Amino acid sequence: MAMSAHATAHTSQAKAAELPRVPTPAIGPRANPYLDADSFEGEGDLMVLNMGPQHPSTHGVLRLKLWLDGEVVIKAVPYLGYLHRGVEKLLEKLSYVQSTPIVDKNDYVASMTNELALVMAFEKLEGCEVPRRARYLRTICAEMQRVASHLLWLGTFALDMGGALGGGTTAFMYCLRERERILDLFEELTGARFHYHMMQIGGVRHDLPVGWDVHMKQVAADIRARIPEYESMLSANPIFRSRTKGIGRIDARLAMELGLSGPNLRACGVDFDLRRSQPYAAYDEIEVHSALAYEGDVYARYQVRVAEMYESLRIATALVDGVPAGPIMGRKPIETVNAVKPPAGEAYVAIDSPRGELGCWVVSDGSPRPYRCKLRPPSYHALAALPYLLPGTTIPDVVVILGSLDPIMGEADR
Amino acid sequence: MIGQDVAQIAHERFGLESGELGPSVPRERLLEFASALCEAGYLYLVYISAMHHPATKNGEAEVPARYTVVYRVRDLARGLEFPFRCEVPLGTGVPSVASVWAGADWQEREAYDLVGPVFEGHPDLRRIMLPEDWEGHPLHRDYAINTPHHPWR
Amino acid sequence: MNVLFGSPALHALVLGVGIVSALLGVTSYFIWFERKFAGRMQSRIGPKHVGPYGLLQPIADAFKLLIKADITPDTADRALFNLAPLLAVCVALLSLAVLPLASGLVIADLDVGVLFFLAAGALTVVPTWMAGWGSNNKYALLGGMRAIAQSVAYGVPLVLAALVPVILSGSMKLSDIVAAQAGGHWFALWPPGPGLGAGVLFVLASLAEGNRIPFDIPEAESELVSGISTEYTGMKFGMFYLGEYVHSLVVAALFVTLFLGGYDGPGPDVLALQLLWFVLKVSLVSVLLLWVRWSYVRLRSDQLMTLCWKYLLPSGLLLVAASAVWVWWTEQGGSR
Amino acid sequence: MSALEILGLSLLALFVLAGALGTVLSKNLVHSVLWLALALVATAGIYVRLTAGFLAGAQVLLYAGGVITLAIFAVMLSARIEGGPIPNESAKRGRGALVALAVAGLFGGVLLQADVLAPRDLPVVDAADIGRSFLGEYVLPFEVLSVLLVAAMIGAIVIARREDP
Repeated sequence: MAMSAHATAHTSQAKAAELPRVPTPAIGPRANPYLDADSFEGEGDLMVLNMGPQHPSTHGVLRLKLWLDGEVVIKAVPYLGYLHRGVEKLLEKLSYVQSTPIVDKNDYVASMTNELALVMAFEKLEGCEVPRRARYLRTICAEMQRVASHLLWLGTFALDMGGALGGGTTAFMYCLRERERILDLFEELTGARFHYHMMQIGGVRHDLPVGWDVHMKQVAADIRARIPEYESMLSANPIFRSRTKGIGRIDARLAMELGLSGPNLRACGVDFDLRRSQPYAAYDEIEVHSALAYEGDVYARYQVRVAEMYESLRIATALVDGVPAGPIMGRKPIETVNAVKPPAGEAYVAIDSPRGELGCWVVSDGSPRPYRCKLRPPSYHALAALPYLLPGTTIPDVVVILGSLDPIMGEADR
Repeated sequence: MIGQDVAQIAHERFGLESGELGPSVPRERLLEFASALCEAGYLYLVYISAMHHPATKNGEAEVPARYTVVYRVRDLARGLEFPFRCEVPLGTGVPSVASVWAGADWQEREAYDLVGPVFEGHPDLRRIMLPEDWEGHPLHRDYAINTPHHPWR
Repeated sequence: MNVLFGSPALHALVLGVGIVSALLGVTSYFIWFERKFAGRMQSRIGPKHVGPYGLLQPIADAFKLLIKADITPDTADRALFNLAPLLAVCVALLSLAVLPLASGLVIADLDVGVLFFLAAGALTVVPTWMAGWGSNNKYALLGGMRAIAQSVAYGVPLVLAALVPVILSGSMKLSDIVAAQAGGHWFALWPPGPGLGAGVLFVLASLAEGNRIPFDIPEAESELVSGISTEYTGMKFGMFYLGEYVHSLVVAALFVTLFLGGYDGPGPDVLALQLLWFVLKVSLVSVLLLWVRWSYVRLRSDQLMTLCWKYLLPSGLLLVAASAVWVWWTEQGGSR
Repeated sequence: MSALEILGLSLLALFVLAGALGTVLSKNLVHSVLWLALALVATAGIYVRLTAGFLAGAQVLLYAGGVITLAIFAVMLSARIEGGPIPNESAKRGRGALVALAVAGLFGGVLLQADVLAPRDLPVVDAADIGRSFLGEYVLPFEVLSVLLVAAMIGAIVIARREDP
């Protein structure tokens, strides 16, 4: 299969030895792009353009305040909060059992991973063991969800490139067609197409239906055969390459300080993958080759995501053949709302969601409700890079750079 | 995995004991401690968050209301993590670490917006999730759920 | 001048009304065809509910546009805002005047037909910019400015590309150009180099001047919301839409006339057959353009300028020189 | 000239006049530019009436397509482009009107002396004739003019180029 040229992989076995030691430059004062954010003393007359919150390419309701010199962005300030629903407050008011459906709606294109991070944090707090079969199912779901999420990203990214009434839509439709088949798979498994409520404390809610594995392998094989087509439509197209290469470059040091994660971080040449460094679910039983690119630009992020789709399909296909027999719940059935009462303490669990490190930090005071529950959304950290990436680019690049970071506002704003 | 090298630094240079939750760094030495972490290779800022503890009575002694600001940093090359925290009474500022990790900027803004601790030396401490004219901090334990607010423009 | 109906004035009037109404009808069904075509390309069906195969969809769309609220923003420059859509359609229709559909079937066979077409093309930017400025919207203004920059830049290679058939045929009259290609000596095929090159250049530059994908940066819906037409609603928006499609059909027709022999084709020189050949060729070119449209993503504005000034302009100059040398050589004794 | 032709010509003249007046009298700079476009295109129409098709085409292509576009660019680059209309305050209207009247008198006098209203057959000048006279009789002025334009272009580039490389 045509794995992208620059994407290389490291195995979990040899990870510590092979990891490149990231140089540590001296710490000094850094020009802060927010200084005096609401005004700008620039040369000449600048046009202030509010891009969003209603705009076709702001991935939901992000508002970017741009100071423009012609079409060149001089300064950019993102404004968030248009989709803030107070999820962290809600989690404090609801019991542990009631929380999983709430976080489903955070990253609404990858619901499985939201639940997984939350549920794993609660399990760690409670000290609950998850049976091996449930861990396998979680891994399969997470990886298929990654493919679905990246497919949606690829389609919308092509739309951002332009051609909502042209080439962009064509790629978008193809990507949605494949994503639809994964949604069908999830529907067969959980009965829902978007907000699955699959994970629960101690295991998973639904066991595999008969014939699901055959169906899934067929879907995986089909998608795997089709991704090269999309590559031939996008990365083989000189217009696409000229609009992505060298645009939105972020260096590894800044990416780390900002907390960029997942594909955004791996596109900067930092080989870090939570699936390998802190194996959770069933990742300790399978080799994960995470894609890596070094340029840190939009094209590198595209390459990493496409390579990740191949890898996720491989992992999911490999795991579905070896799903062990056994129970799917590691504790007695949860019958009341207040059934889960972890002892007082704190836990932080992070997983590698399609967008990066999705973490959950829970504090318990021994009651059936969390004392404090913070979600660490990868999109929020990715958006923090915008003020550094946008100045000096033009309006068309703004849209492309924003799209390449793959933010989901439901998750960033919570 | 908790980074034992930093735990040692914390113990030797700062005299702090770090348990499972990491050391509780006094606010006077927070910036110094953060710089030491960064120099030790912990360049990746995982998150900064905060929680509010209302005043409680512990027997006869009264524990005043306080904020706990929690930090978690990571050394990506070695896969090591290190959490630490800083506890301040209400009304006292926490030094901002935005000069150490660029990402602390938005993290501290979020913590300030939702929970309430004021970060001193932050380049641009504004609300980020809630509208500018919002009153109170929703994740404050004392925040009344029916606090009136202006309609979202 | 070949006159079909009595006096030249009557001829122009009858043909003008006939051709324009025919073209408007064809355009609405061209839009239907494009939607079906794009649907098939994207593994979906396209319009199918209104009438058999969705054939009544254009009529339904026209009604929908007519009954929609017609909003003029308070802060808009009312005169410019309301005049722009009308002018957009008129300017797009202008080029039709010199287009020979078949031998003798032309509204006004001007001596300077090519020049007339180029002049009409240069005018397209005026309504576009009127819309961009008149809307008093930042996105529309940016779109209007982009349109101007694009039009100034791409007018030059367009003139150079159109010059090649003029040099080869020795006339600016479109009917003479078609006559020079009679018998299969189409300029796109013969002479081998300059004709085809100029044809490609012509299509690229016309697409850019008409703001069609992949050069639709004045509209750029993913960046500028909808560019110049951001504030337009109802039929005023529909007129822009119509103007754009008319323009793209006219471009295809002119490409056929200048480079593919126009109505020339095998068979006797009867009106019906010539018309058939012409329509066939135009349809083929249009489908090709649709294919490009539904496969490519958009260029960035500065890349568009680079493409024009650094690549298209020099190659246009080269093609003009090459065709002049060709003509000189054939006149010196080389035979055709 | 038939009555219809006179009517057409007068209509065109009216357009030219309206465009010219609009250009100088409009309070909005952008409107001025567009009135100018109307005047230029209507002038092209008059050329067509005088059977100078090539000139008409060149007029529209260069003036409406090029000059108007550049004028819009100039307006956009020199004025702050956000918000409302760009005011166009004409200064010294009285003196301007005086100059205009003088010019009109001059042209009128010349026209009356030239006896333009006498009926005659207009010579048909096609593009080929123009080309021949450019490259034959008038080749020297034509080439000198092109050298001048190239010099102007180089000069513009030199002026516009930034000091820093």
